[in-house]
Amino acid sequence: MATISLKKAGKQYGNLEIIRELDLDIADGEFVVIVGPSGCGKSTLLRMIAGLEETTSGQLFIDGRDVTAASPVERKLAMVFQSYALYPHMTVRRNMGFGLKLAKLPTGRIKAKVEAAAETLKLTHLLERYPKELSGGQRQRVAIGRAIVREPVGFLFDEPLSNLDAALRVDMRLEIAKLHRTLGATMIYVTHDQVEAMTLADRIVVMKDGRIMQQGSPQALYQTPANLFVAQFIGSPKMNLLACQPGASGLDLSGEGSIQLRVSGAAAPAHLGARPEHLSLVSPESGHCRGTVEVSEYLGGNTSVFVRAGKLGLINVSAPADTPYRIGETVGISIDAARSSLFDEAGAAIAAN
Amino acid sequence: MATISLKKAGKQYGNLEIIRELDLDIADGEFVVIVGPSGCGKSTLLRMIAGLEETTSGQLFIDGRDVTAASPVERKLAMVFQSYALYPHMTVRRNMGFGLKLAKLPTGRIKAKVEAAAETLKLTHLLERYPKELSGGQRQRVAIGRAIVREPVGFLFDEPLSNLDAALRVDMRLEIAKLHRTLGATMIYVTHDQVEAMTLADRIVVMKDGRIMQQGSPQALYQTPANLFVAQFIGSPKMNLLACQPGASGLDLSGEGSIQLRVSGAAAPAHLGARPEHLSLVSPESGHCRGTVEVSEYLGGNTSVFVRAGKLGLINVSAPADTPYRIGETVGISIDAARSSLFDEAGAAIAAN
Amino acid sequence: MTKASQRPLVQEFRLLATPVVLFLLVFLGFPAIVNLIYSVSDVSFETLRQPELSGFKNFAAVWSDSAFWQASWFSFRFGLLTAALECTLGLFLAIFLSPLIERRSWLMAILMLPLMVAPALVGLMYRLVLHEFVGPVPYYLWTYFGASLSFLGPGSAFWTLVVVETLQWTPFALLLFYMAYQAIPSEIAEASAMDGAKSHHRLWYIELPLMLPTIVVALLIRFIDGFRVFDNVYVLTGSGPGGSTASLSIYIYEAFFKQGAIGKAVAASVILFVVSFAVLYGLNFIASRRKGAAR
Amino acid sequence: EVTVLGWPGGPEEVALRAAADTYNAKPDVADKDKVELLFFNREGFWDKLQADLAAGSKAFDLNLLATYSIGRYAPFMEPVVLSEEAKAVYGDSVLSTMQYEGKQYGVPTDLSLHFMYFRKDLIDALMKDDAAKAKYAEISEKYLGKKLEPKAPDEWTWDDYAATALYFTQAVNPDSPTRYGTVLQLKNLLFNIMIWQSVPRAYGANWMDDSGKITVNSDAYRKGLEIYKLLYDNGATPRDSLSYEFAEANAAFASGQVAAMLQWNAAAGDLTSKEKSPTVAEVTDTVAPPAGPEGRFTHIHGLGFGLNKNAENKEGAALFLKWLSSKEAALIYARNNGAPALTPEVVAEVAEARPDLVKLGEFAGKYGYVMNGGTSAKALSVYELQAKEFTGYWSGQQSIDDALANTEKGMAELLK
Amino acid sequence: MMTALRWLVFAIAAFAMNFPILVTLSTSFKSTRELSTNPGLWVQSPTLDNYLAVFQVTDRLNIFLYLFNSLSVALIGTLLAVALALPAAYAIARGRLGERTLLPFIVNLRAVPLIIFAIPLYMMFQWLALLDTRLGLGLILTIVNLPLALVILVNAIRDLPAELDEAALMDGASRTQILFKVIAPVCRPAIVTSLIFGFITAWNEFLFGLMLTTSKAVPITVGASFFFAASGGGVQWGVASAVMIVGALPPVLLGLIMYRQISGSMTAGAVKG
Ligand SMILES: Nc1ncnc2c1ncn2[C@@H]1O[C@H](COP(=O)(O)OP(=O)(O)OP(=O)(O)O)[C@@H](O)[C@H]1O
Ligand SMILES: Nc1ncnc2c1ncn2[C@@H]1O[C@H](COP(=O)(O)OP(=O)(O)OP(=O)(O)O)[C@@H](O)[C@H]1O
Ligand SMILES: [Mg+2]
Ligand SMILES: [Mg+2]
Repeated sequence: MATISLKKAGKQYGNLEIIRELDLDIADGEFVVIVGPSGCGKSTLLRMIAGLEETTSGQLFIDGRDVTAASPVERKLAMVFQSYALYPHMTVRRNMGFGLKLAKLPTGRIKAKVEAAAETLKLTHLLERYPKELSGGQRQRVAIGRAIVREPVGFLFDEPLSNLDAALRVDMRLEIAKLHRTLGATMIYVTHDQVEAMTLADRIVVMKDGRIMQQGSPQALYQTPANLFVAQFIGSPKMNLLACQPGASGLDLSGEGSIQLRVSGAAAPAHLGARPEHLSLVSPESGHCRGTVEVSEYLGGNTSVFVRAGKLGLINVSAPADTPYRIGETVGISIDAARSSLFDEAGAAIAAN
Repeated sequence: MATISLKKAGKQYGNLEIIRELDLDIADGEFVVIVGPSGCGKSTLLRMIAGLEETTSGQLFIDGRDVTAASPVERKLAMVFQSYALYPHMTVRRNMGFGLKLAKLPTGRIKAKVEAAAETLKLTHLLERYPKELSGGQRQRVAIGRAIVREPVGFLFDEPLSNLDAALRVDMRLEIAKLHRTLGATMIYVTHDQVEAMTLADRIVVMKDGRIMQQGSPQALYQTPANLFVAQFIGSPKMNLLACQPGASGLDLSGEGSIQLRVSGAAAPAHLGARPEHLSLVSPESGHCRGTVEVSEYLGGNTSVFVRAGKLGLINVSAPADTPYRIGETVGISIDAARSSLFDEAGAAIAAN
Repeated sequence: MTKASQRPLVQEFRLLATPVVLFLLVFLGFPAIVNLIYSVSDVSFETLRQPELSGFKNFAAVWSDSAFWQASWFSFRFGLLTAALECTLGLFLAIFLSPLIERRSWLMAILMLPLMVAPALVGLMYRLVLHEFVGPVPYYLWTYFGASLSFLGPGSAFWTLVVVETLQWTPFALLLFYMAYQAIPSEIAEASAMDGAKSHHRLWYIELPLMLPTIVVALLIRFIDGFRVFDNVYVLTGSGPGGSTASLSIYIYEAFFKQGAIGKAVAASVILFVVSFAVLYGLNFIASRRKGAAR
Repeated sequence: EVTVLGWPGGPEEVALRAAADTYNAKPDVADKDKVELLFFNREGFWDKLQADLAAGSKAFDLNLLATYSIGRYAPFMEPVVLSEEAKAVYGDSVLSTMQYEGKQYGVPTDLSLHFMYFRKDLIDALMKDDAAKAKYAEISEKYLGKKLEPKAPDEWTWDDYAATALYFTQAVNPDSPTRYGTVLQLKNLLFNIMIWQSVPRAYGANWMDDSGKITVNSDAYRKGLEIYKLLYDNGATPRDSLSYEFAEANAAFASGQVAAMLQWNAAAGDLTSKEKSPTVAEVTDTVAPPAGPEGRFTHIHGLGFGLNKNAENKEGAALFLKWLSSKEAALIYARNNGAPALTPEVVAEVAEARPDLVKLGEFAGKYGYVMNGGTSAKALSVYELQAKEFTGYWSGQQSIDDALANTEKGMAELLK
Repeated sequence: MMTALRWLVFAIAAFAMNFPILVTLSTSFKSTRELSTNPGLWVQSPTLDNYLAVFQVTDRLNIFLYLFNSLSVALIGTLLAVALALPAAYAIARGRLGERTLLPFIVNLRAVPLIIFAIPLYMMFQWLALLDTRLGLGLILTIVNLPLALVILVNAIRDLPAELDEAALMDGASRTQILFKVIAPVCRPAIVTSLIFGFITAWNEFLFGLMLTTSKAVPITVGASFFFAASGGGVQWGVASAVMIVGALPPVLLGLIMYRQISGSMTAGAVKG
């Protein structure tokens, strides 16, 4: 129902280039998640697609039609604002039903739909409240409710779950996934939550400074990041980077150890990337490198152990929750070579095997 | 410098009781994290402590002094608002320096402090912008900056990192931990992020409907939740609950299997709680129970496998990322009995061993 | 804002409200007391310093004076009509023209011009403008239609005054509404656009409700101003043939100066003050009750 | 110094200034007695003066005073002593316009009365044209109930005036060269009643008889009111006349669309100035107001200067007033646009420069009147009352009976 | 298309509302002679005589003094009114103080013809030596302006998110500091609006100017008629027009400078919700 595509779209505020010649094609019914550091232009991009922000260069197509200059109303998308933007003078019920009322649905249907959505969003008992009488998370849910009741062809979600507790967030995430399945609507979803990005996305788009750094399926991004930035950005806790250079037996880890890895291609590897969960703590003798435990963070399911490994710096190792290592203890770190990535001096990925 | 304690503190909006007879004692320099479902009264509690919301019953002491009726100014706390509440007519610099200016610090010192905080918060290049020219995450960081430059005796943080990307969030979390160490200030911190709660807290307070459900160290809450609510609320993905009753050989899992567990005490166990990471997938024959794989969510570091296990319902098992199980496949689930919890019919925990 | 945080702070708020109270006490306290005495006295310009108490005679005299009721009725009608017209027109112009004005504030200056001339002088100018022999309006009407209306004749004087007042004071409403319109957060308008609101929907469901407090204020102020109209009416029609266009202000002014009935004039003012205070108090009360119910 | 509060702008200011300058230049005037002029708006002047005087203002020593307000301000003013020449310069009747309860309160520097302004050209043409005369007779028959013949304005009765006004009205007589026969000043304003009351006066009207009984509810008043009503209702005056005062009436007359009007003498200057009234200046003439059964009358009132009871420099002020009432001052006044009503002997000295003053003096002496009670403390209020009630009748809001009854009642209240 | 329509509406509105001003402008350039022969808007032989008549008599009637007086009293009457109303408005809007009494009481002052206070005020001013002074008139105009300023400001402050106050409270600000450093800047459009209206009202006030001044502090509204009064209650329309135009210039200029301040939402970016 709605394909969305941007062709060299750009956005400037005065001299400030916020979005730079951005190309993006979104298929009908696709679920695209946009991630990127704070201030990289995600909200701006959504607002451009929505028609709320003028596209200062390039073009925007919806269903093949050039809508660069069209008004938001004509684009028929729904949006959840990062700042909610609820109507302060309307109750939750009227906030949510407003779009339907404009679409001239009969009152009965509006009531039914709003109540169904409120049910899903656990807002039923709040329907007669005004936004200022709600908690932060409740407001955010109203903002979601307002978008979903309308069942439009495309959704734009700007960090829609950021103020919800973990349990609710999981519920809502499942609801959104369900919505996507049942409506078959195209969805563009901005989030900072790795789990949301990983579980919801057909495709993840990683942005930085108004540019797309890489896009692809969650697996692809996680397993074969195209560059250092993506590698570090995707996955939490983030990937460890170990400075390295080609050595006698495979790769030399800044003199702190070495690892057997054959490199195909011309570029010389400069960084070895290894995710905490692909590292394990072993006895000092048996690891690829060693160091002393500096911090150990208990996370319930597991423990993050930060090991100071000389020139390699602080390395985060994901250990079992009941890990016996103590602060100050010397440990060895074993690297799962098959799952680590290599990057050249400029940060581009090198195919390793 | 600042002990904070609430004695039977309550808050009502008209007939609505938001906070109910709440007792809480916070030691000087303690880092208390408050968690709880959306709308349970976390922000309200912070606002009561700050003096922004009248305490309708009970008392509030800071450093032993009854401040129930004192103005916010007298309480000398700093707060990060969930809704940021930036001064729209001031630049980032002036927003952050406002409190210092009121405290009559010399301009030079203000400048230095603001710039140091901006550095920490990665806001240096935005110092001359107005709030409306910032992204959501940037605004949130300004709100944090405004609180921390003042170096007060106590901090109240209301979901301060909710709009930041994962990488930045980790950085900021570390900065807050550092701040806590260097200032030795008392901190009360509301968050929905399990990792933040686990890593920052000296003590976690779990709230529900304006009441405290349990409080204690992160480990204590994770490992020995006092009741079903806490058990399910702490930890993400959340704990699986398997209906059970005492059976011939230990516990009978609703007829879908059984597990060897001895129960001390009088109450009859009704639920067995097992976290996804304490379950593992085994061959159908060898598990404590079995079911068919229904959904499998790839999360990068690991994969959540949802197994439909007859009357036990959907069970979430945290499996290695490269788990070989396919959807529809029948698998066995093995439960780490030592790490599971038992609850009676009313939801209270039963000591198991 | 919640009642909450205030209790400890009432003191500070009191302090903030003090200057205005003191100012009024100093500058109106003495006159008000004198006036209250006058209102129950037999007093004229010769006996300003020795008023003779006469009970509520003045009030009775005002109450039974048909001219008082005629003037009240005129004021009421005039205030209501002009307030409604000015606010309707002002609202329309503020919203319809705001895209133009946003970029060129001098357009606002042009629309504000009518306010810049004292109403007394505007009244004077209208004596010229509407004059059958030297006024441009009748002149053009005679030239192009061969006849002119009698703008200030007995039947039309009221309407002419309404138009004159409306033309002069619409800019007042316009400026207030423009300010309120501009203050609407753009995000809320954006949200409504995403909800599929066309501009008329937005106007009706979002902008007008958000501007409602200002609309109420403008209506109130314009009603009060229309109600107490003095200068231009006085200059243009005197108090009208037979007092037919005497507003309450003119009634009081004439009682005060022309008839020297100081006690009566003051008594009329006291009645006016008490009645309008009661009305405002009542409105406030209803409004806050409503809000309370919404909770 | 001596401060004098007067009216700015008009001829009154020019004259007063000239007099003050001469006075200040005199060697025997002490520095502390030099005269300084203060001016204040005509609009609201009397109201302000009322407040000033009642509150005991010291802001001025001398102030403007008018016949109709003399009673109102007398309690706050001090009787004055005029120069010995005063009687000879002004004559008793003019001096009496500044008297209240037998005491002299001011020097009558200016006098106001009414002229009948008319279009010589039109009236002359009418009198020469037989067809027109027939039409005139027909119109007068129809509207006034009697056949009348055009007459020279000097010989008009009020009926003639009314007939002429109707004749020159297009609504009545489509052939009329002017749109309106006359222009009446019917705004709810006290000065307009002063103009009008010469009509009933010609029929014997007075506010009260010598015993103090109010006599407005009389045939004379009725007649006066009805003539105006007749003219207004038949369109002999613009429909808007109900909002007309001095300026509007002049403008109407100056436009050439009006044949005759009763107006203050002060309009003469403008209406006969080619510069200011090019259309009518050369064909406008003035006579005394028409006559009635009781004779010919013109309302007069004087404007003059009196002494504030709270004046700070009473001696100096008295000196100036004394001089102001001298012949020297009167002549300076006359030569500088002022309108003093002078005795025939004195006016002769300025007759060349100010022919209108001759008429003024003459009419004032011959036809001038002040209503019984017209200088009382409540005179202004009586005018206000009449203005309100009578305009109510003319505009059709109340019947003549009600208007007169209300007026009578109100006046009884005011003048008791 | 739409823009063209907007311009059309603007033109019509501007013309209709400003018609008397246009007539005044055109009249001010007409000679007395032309005035009685040409009622139209177009001036056949424009002349500056009327303006000269205003400016060349300063030894007699000093228009500059009147303008200066008006300016001073209007500034006192406006600034003082807003200075008094702002704290009170804040206390009313946020402190819920006097919402039921003080506010309607002050608003009511606008409904009552203040002229009834003229006599007692006159006596009081005489005693305080404030008669015929700019300060005295300015103080009265303050009373005249208070109700409107208060209503506008209360209305504006009620619209601001309360979190702004709260943030400032947490920052250690007193209510007064919040008022001047946070609230006042954020409700600038409302303050500017009250200033504009206050100035216009004060500039155009007539009755108190008439009653309370005699020579030194005469404002332009009162002084204006000094120029155009003619004999017998007549009006010199040309001069009257010229005076009016001159008298309207200062508020027009002031407005031009200030209207710019009214545009735009001041709270963008402050809170989310
Ligand atoms: N003005 C009000 N009137 C009535 N109820 C209110 C008002 N303000 C807040 N509430 C209610 O009080 C409860 C607690 O709100 P609070 O903001 O403290 O929640 P919270 O725990 O911070 O939630 P969240 O995580 O969503 O921010 C909510 O259910 C909310 O709806
Ligand atoms: N009006 C403006 N003027 C100048 N710069 C602006 C303006 N609005 C936004 N920006 C800048 O544009 C950049 C992109 O903003 P945007 O809101 O799109 O970021 P984002 O990716 O959504 O960030 P976040 O995750 O923090 O919400 C930011 O650096 C912001 O500072
Ligand atoms: Mg954003
Ligand atoms: Mg909250």
